[in-house]
Amino acid sequence: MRQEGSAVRIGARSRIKSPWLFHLNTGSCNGCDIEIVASLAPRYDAERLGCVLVGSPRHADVILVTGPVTRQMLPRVIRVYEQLPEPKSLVAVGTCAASGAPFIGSGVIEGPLDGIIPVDAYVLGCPPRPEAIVRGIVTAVRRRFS
Amino acid sequence: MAALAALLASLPAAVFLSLLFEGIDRKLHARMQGRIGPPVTQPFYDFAKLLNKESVFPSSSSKAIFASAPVIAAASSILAGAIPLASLVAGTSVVGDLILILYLLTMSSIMVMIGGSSSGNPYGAIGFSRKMVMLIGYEVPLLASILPLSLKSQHSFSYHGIVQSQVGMGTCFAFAYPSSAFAAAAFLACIPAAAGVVPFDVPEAKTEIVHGYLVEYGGPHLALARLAKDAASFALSFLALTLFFYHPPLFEGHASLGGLASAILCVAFAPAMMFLTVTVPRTVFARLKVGQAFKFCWSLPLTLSALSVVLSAAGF
Amino acid sequence: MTGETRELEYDYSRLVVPFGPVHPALKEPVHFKVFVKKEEVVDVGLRLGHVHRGIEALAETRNLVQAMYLVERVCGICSHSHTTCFVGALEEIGRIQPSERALYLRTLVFELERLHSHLLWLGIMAYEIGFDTLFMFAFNTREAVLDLFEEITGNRVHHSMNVIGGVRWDLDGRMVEKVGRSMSKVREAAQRIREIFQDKTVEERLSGVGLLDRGAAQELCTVGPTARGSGLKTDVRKEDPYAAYGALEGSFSIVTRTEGDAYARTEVRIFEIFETINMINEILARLPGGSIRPGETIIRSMNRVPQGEAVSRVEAPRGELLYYVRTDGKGGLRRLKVRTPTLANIVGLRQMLIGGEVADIPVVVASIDPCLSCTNRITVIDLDKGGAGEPLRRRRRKWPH
Amino acid sequence: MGRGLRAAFRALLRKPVRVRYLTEAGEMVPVPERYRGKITYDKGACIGCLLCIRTCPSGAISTTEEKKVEFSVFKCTFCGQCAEICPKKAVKLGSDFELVVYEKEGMVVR
Repeated sequence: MRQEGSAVRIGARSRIKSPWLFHLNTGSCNGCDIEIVASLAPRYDAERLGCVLVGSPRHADVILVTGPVTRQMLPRVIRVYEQLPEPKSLVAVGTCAASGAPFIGSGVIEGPLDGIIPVDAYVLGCPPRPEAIVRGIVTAVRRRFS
Repeated sequence: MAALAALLASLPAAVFLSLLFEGIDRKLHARMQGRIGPPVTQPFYDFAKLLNKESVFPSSSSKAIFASAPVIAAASSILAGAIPLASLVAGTSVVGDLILILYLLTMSSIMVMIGGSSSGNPYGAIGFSRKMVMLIGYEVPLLASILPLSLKSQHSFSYHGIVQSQVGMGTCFAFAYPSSAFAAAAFLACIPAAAGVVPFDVPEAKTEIVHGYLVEYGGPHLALARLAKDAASFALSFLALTLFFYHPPLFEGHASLGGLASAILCVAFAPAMMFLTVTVPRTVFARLKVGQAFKFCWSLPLTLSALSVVLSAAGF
Repeated sequence: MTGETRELEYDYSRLVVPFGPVHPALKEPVHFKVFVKKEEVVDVGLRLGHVHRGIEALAETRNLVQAMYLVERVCGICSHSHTTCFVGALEEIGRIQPSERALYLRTLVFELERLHSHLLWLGIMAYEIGFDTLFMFAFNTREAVLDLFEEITGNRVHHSMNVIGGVRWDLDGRMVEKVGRSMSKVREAAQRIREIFQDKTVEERLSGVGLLDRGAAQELCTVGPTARGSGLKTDVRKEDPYAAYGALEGSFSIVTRTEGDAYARTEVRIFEIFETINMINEILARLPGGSIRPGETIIRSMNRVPQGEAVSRVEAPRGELLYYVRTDGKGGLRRLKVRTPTLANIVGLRQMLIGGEVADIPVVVASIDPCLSCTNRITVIDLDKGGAGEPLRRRRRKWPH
Repeated sequence: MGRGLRAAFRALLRKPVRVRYLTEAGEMVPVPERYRGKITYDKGACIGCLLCIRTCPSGAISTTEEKKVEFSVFKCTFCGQCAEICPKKAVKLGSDFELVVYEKEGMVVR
């Protein structure tokens, strides 16, 4: 039993230490997307926390969703979320992913995100600063994986 | 018996060193970009995490091949890394094991490639055809650059025989003869292509074909496929160091401890070799197109290795 | 069964490679259906509309102040271009003349935005060709510009600089000095990036890729650096000066290249960075005094805009941006039409891609600097096919929370 | 190639850029004076003119029974229009920007 406990602990710790990110734009204005990229650039360098931006959802642990979910992207959001192997986590980056504002009332917006897939952490801001995005990733990962 | 024990002990050592070397490589890569970079232990976390994840099989894949390919790839890569370690420690080796090592390295990349293309993903298919071209590109100069060493060390294709003949000469092969100097240059120029790092990572170009043959892998299979790649680059840089730069005054003369001490010293120097052949190219070059990469492999390394073969046949 | 054999007219050597909507090379969703024969691209189909948010229709339900912030969120990279274009149309309808200082500050932020956008693009281009180090260098340089934005306007991306008849934030002497200091640092860093871009491996990846000759560029109505890379001397800042560009005409020139490939478009942008830095220094030297905005409240300014219509053009970092605005005279909008530079440039992509290699697709697509959140102005929903209509709505609550 | 190599080695020998983040609660990363962060609202100074509601681009502001306003941070786009239009300067945009939350409830400034 004790050995199994330590295996679980190693698993949880390694998951917290290496969150691989997949970035999904669902109608964002690019502001948040660029800030996500900036958080991996030298100034903020999220890789020192183990964050790597990967290209395939199969490799990822955390999805960063930006943008209010548009009608065209709704099936894709669900599909990409399903493609991630368990255990997975989801961070809604930016105000429009969290609540749809300022696009509330538009006929083609299906958001906000929390009615579609479970969200582990919201990062508010239009766009949030890279520090906040990094904190959002860390918060979501700690909440979901430990 | 001692040789078998050394080999068994070398297997976990090779896994550990491969991951450690990837950590060193990533740290230096980040520092050369002006970043702090991940901790050196990062690959261990990545590996442990991927092992603990769910494995997903695409419905269009042939499951048996898809699942077994990374296992075989990782096993052959690790074996390729463990054999040189073991024969240094034990001080013996089998005839022709150098050929086996190079064969295992090729085997590992072929297996990952087959696994990727069995996923049914078009990116995997493109990755397959690109990897095929790259294999033809680098295998020939890589093998040809071994020939002069064999000629200079009593026609032996045994790894330990080549290493020991450097001890007998009192100098390393890269400085001993002009032919082996050219061979060393050819071997070093092939390492980035064989390890599949940036200027030559066309089969798994992230921005073009979404990691190519790795696109459908996730969880434990991805961990093994990545380990196969890490072990291959560890094995290649270790081979390059010991085959061409095994400098007796540095590595021998630890008679009390024997082979173990020289093996440990070699491992300590190997990161420098990897920095030169893996980290620097992937930092200062842009990714080549598959045609350009092939052209490169068949121009510089092939010329160098052909030259070295001709020179060694002529007795230089 | 007649026993005769039938030949299918299907070319099995053609492989369809989906490129997008979710792809690591693209920060935004767009779908290219690429038909590939071995490694050669034989045909390209394009599908847009994934990030259509209905901003034009939404703006008609808002008043002018709210619409200003809404059009700012059309694009997060050239947000200031959108508000400048929009406010330019409103000022034309209302015959409001902003003060000299306001116009200069508007121009200053505009040029800083061009600087950050081009640096960002250089980084993205480096990323597409797999040159991570250059990407990191470009993004590190860009941070200096973002710091200035944060200092001047309070946000790194959405500056909210414009109001009807002026600008919101002023520059004091200390900030002017700081901008000047930063510019010399950015110039130095940009010089280094330029040198690395002249590297042989980079040149091999970029030159001769995505060819668009002068005639085709003109015929397909390309704009901005894409057109200038093909030898068309076009720039709204010179042709139809807005803000303070009329007064600054002597301080910048149009950069053109005649090769029409991805490398030419890269060079155009790199040299535009230096032009822009020169212009920013000129603006700082000539910054006139005075107030920056009318003394009345924004609600009064808004209500002073009568019923009318206007077309306004600006040169956004990606090219000519066009707004058609019709106001209702009660502080609202009756119609808003946006034509973004990428919409003009994206039609040229097919011609650039055909005949190229698979490896060139991301490079060519990136070379026009696509901004798809700008471009997506329409979405097609086919309810008969059930594509994205009602059935999906029922799916929405599927996940347990 | 030479230039890239030189730049890379220069970066290797120089100290990397380092900024602090993930600071503990109470420790703030310094932001510029004009930074537009989370709204702070001085209820006493508010006169209930509701100009902010008229100009808020995202509908984040709503009225309460006592003729005052409340701000939903979830809908806020941090444009600062409310702070600008407020005749009594009761609304300000503070410097708090690390707004990471689990749940939607509780993110209202009253």
